[in-house]
Amino acid sequence: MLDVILSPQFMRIVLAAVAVMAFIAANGLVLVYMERKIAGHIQRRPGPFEVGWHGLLQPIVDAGKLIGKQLFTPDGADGLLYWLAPVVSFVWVLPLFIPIPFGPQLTAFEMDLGIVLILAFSGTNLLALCMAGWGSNNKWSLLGAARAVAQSVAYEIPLLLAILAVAFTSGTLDLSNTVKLQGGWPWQWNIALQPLAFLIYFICALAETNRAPFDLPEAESELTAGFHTEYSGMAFGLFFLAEYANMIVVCAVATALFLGGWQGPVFSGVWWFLAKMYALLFLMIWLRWTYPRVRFDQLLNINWKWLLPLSLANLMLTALLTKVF
Amino acid sequence: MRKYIQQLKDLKSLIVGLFITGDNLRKSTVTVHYPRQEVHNLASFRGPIELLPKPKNPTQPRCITCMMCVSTCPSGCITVVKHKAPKPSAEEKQAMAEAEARGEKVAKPKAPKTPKQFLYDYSLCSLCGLCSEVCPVNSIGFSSDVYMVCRRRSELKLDLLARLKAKADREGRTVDEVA
Amino acid sequence: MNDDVFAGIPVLLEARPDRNRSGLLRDLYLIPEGIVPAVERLFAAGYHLEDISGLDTKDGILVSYHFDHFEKPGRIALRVLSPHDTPKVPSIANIFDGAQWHERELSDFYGVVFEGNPNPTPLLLPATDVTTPLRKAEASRVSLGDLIDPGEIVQMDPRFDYFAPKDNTDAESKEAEA
Amino acid sequence: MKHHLSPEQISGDFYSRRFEQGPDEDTLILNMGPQHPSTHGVLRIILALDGEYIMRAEPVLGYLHRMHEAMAEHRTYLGYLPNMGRVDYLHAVAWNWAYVGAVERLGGIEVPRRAEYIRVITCELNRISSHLLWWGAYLLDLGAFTPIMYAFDDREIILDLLQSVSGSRLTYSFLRPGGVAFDLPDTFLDEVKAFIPHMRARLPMYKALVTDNTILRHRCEEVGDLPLEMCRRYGATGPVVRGSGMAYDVRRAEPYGVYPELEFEIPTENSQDAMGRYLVRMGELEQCLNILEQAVQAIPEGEHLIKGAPKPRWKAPVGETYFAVEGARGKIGVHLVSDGSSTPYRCKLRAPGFSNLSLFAELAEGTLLADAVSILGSLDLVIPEIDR
Repeated sequence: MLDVILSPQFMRIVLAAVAVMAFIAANGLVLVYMERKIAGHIQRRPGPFEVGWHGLLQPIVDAGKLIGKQLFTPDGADGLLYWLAPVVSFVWVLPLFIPIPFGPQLTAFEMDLGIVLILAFSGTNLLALCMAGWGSNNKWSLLGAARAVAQSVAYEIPLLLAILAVAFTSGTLDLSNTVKLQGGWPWQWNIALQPLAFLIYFICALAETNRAPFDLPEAESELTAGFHTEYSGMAFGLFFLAEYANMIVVCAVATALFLGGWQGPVFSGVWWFLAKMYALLFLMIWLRWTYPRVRFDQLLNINWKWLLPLSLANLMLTALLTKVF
Repeated sequence: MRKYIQQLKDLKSLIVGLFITGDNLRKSTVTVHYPRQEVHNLASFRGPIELLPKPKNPTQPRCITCMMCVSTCPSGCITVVKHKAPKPSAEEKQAMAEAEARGEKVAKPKAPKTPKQFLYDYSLCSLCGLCSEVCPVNSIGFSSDVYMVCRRRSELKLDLLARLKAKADREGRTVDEVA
Repeated sequence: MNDDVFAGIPVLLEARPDRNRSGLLRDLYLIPEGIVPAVERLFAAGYHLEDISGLDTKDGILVSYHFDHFEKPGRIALRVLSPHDTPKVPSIANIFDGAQWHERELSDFYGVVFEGNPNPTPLLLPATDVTTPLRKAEASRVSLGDLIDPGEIVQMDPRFDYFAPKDNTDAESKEAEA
Repeated sequence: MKHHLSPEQISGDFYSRRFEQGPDEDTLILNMGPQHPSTHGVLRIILALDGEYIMRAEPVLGYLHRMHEAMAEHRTYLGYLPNMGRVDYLHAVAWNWAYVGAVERLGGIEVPRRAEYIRVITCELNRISSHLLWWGAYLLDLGAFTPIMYAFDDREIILDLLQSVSGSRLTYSFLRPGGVAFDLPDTFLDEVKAFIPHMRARLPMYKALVTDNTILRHRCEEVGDLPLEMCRRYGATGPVVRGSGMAYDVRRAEPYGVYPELEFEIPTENSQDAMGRYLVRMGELEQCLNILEQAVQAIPEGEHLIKGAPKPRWKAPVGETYFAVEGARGKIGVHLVSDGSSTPYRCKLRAPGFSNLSLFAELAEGTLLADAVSILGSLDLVIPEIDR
């Protein structure tokens, strides 16, 4: 037992977990700031400005505010589910970061089935939304949770198929290997081979992370705030952080799978990975501040009538071509 | 089939939308960055009413306490207190009594026409401007005070005479200077 | 122009008011039982309901229905006078669905009961505290004839004498005496 | 299966208790509002949902009821003017106009031509600002956050313009029986002339960003199908009835002011859905600009308030009158009865939103919750006007 705990691999995982926590928190703050600044400038206003230089300290102050707020359980709520939900939502994001290859050496734990681990754990966020929706004893939360389930289940399939297509071409489920198999120049990336898979992956990623225009589980003009209607303070903060962490994960996976990961034309390294990841995050934010929200039946129609057949066709074509060549 | 092709064509509108918001992202902001900047058209703002001074005495209102504004105001937010007529001194009283005895017309001392108090409850005012329209001596005007803030509702009960004096002081105008 | 719209419906008083002053094209005073058939005729003729207005007079509560036409504009007022103690008027909410809310509003304000309204609950005022804020005090009520100038009277039921030219009758009776 | 709760077990107030009697066990009774982001203020709607499908909807009003009609009976004719800006704060000039128009009709008061033009210019500017706000808020309902900021950018210019005339930015009360309270400032007409091409140049951007957006079209097209017959049953007016294909506009049907001298079209759409109502309002933006263009050219010199205009103690002659104007939401009517004293004997306000909202219950039946939000937005509701 002791030798397991003292083994370098275990220590590495523990260290990685701590590092991931710090990474999520730091990136969460950066993303919040980025989102608000971009939203502001798209709308021709400066965004946060008063706290710190150009409002740089705003996310930290916001976090402080959230931590300082009172936590209360709504009348008639299921206490266990209600309080477990934000914790589950946040904690289960952490393993998602373990197989992501940020740099040539900067991977928490290289594993052969990295993608499978991410896909397996990403489904648990849905459980948290369900628990929040049911435990809150609020009809809006319940409707939000019901929407989240239908949406998440539906969009996981084309997401999986899109990733599978990439796995077929590169012949591995290990993210580090996938990156290594790509080159530094854009035409050596998987996106050049699999543009459709990338598009499908990205749309599904928007839906999976509940980002506009697919933010139906928390559509504030319809469901007030959806599943987190009743949450306040840091309980809400954890949902918030988990949402941003999920965004980072899907963008990081997209970077590794489609955009050549840490490889760049020059000076390959972690900075290339972060730059590509943030470019995708920027696109997600840009989309959110441009489009109206789709309706629920349309959301499912997009999935079942467009994405699923397209991703299936793409996968079959990929399989055929890999067999032939 | 045509329906699906049309749906694909419609996706172009999404790209167009992205370009529009992207274009605006590039452009400079249009908001007024208060408190670093301020809006410029304050002069035309018709804010809480104020008393207008006599041309020769910036601390005295033109008001003649005719009470037109008080009776006109739909919200009843103006209170004007008149001066009481000064009590005649013993000599004056006697003179009056004598005059009366002689059967002459007695001129009783009149109250000054200037208001003793001019109170205004801004929390009730709807800024319709009827008071300034009915004022026969044009003594009520609008201030352009947009930055008025208060913590309590009672702070919105304004003493317009005091504000007139404060304004004159602020602008450094005195009776002598004008005269 | 559409004189036949109300043909056969008992009318207490029909007037052609000065349109430039009153904004009305036609003005009809009906008995409470006459309102439903009259409104049915208007519905068939393509009119829409603008609003239902109340008026507290010495002679009772006057309920005025204003109708207009999308294509042939011209406001028609139908009116029903209802006594203060038991103000009851048949509901027209089954003909013009929009009337439901107008009637409920009037019930709130005047306490008029619209018989047959499918949802007779308070609309604007609290359901628990039923007051009739627009009813005037007994003393400040003015009689109908002193409020409304009906204009040119086309036909009049002798029982409905609120607009009867009082001064003239006095003068006539004096002449007769003389 | 009927509800398994006894009446005592059903929580809620008078309205929701009445509502809950009778639905099936699986029905979800949802209280939407009075604090809900897309009910625009304090409208409350009780919904019976089957999944997300609305089986029955009932609006509950009165949360913003201020009894403006009773206030009229306790104020002088002029003293009631400030109330009108508060009835519908988005198109205050039209409400002002409806009221002063009724007073003028009652008292037989003439209005100088310059004042009529000032009214037209300010009313149309106000209509544009109202439609812009509706546009932004509707997109907010549909989940797009950015358009309202662009709309406010343009609306700000209008508010500045109206501030320079009236001194206030929202609740204007500068119309008077017999004219307007203030003449136009010197630079006003030039600023309006500069505003017209600016606004015209913005409209294509609005179209490209929002109107053509396929997501928006899918959210609006074939949503809230409103036949003309239904408009008539509920007395709907304004863009709602024009979106159902009927070119009914009080400015043409019952001309007032100098509108007969101005040329403009009445935009109509035959699609009868939320998109139709949307397009009508976007078309009206262009028509408002056309009217403004003509009005700033044609405005004569002269007095802005007629001599002998009613003073605060003015007594109206005995009689009754009904005056209607076209507001941004439809026909605004003022039914005024005078007993010859200085206060109105009765002042009935016909709010267009009241009739427009009353058809919501029937329109929302069988739609999705998200569609109900879209329908509600397409009716352009201003709650203070509906509740008065």
